[in-house]
Amino acid sequence: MTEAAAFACRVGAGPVDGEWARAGAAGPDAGCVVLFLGTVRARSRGKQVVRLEYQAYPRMVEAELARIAAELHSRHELARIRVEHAVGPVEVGEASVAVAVSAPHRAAAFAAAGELMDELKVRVPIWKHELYPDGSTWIGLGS
Amino acid sequence: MTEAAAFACRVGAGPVDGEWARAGAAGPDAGCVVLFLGTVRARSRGKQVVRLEYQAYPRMVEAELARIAAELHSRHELARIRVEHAVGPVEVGEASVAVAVSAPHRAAAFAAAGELMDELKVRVPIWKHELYPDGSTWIGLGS
Amino acid sequence: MRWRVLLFAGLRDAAGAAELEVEVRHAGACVADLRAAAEVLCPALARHTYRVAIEARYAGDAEALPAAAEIAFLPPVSGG
Amino acid sequence: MRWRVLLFAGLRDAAGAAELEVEVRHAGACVADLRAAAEVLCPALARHTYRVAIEARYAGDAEALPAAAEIAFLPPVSGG
Repeated sequence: MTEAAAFACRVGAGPVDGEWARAGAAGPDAGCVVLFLGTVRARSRGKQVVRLEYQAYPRMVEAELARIAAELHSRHELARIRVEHAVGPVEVGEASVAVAVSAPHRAAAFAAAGELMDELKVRVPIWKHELYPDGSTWIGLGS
Repeated sequence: MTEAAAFACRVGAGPVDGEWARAGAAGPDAGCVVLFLGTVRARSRGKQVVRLEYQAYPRMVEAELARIAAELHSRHELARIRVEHAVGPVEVGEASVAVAVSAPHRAAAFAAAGELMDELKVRVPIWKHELYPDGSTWIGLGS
Repeated sequence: MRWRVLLFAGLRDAAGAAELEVEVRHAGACVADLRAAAEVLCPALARHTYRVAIEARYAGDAEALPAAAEIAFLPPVSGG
Repeated sequence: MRWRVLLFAGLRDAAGAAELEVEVRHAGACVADLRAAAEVLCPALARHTYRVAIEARYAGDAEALPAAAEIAFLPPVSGG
């Protein structure tokens, strides 16, 4: 067996629980793992949310996340990066995204996990459809 | 039932797995959870580590963590903070500490989790005994 | 030449289709040409902001369109 | 007056005990007085750096020692 891959991702039916990401990032070479879980809030922009439905362009999600991961590995001393994102329905209180970053030292893991989420939110082709009691809307820039 | 406590901690026999901290911090009012897991590395300061043994002053660990949590709640908009730290033996690859912070927005959760670890490392009365094939040492400032 | 164009989110709803076949008649077509042709075919697209990806990578408006490349029109993303 | 002093980590190993009973004879004793008295009782402590906690809170050397307070001598910490 070679060492676990520096990057891996999963895009599929939700919700995500973070365990795949955490376990894949962990290892005896890494002093720490930072796990980020994004969960669906009961309210968004002042409206009651019933649930979300995510749509994705899976081929490009994987390609774009791989590019982001390569950038992060070049900027920080990291062990492994794992990303999981739900597509389809996700209920309030459930997680839609999990990011796990392991590193020898915690500053790099915290920085990379935060930067990954920043990049994911602006570059990775996934769209959030918010469903309310009286309608729904696609979320995006300016909506 | 009132809302889950803004802060809770556990100090006991290890290893920790992060699930108690993550589950306690999560909630539908929090858009995200950041979980930090500190794990025992196979090498430390150039030496092979067989395992660690942590000693703590539990009463003050809880008091000092509660003070740190109160400071973080006053500096950031957070939902809940959970901290778990192992005492006694922890093997290589196992986690000795878990910190989970939930918040409406991720920037606050990332910042608070990082600051909590920074403060824990300098203020919280826990001591690490590193065991090597040929001896052992207490880790501390300058060691 | 013709390209298959994948549509997502609000763009997909506006077009009423998950993909379009778009033709650009002149040689050496670039991304801007494909946008223009698609918006003639489906005028609702013109009311939306979107980026274009060629083979799963963001492309600028001046980029050439390789034959048979998979093209996607991507409205502002909102994952996370 | 006498105080119970908890010892930890390298300090505990140096003293060969998890706690000490330390007496300060004059009235109005402060943390610095307790350090001095403890280091007379157990000279090995003087070779270590440590902070002092009163009732599970860090205290400065000038702080007064309440009667019956739980005192701890804390070498540099290394949790995490």
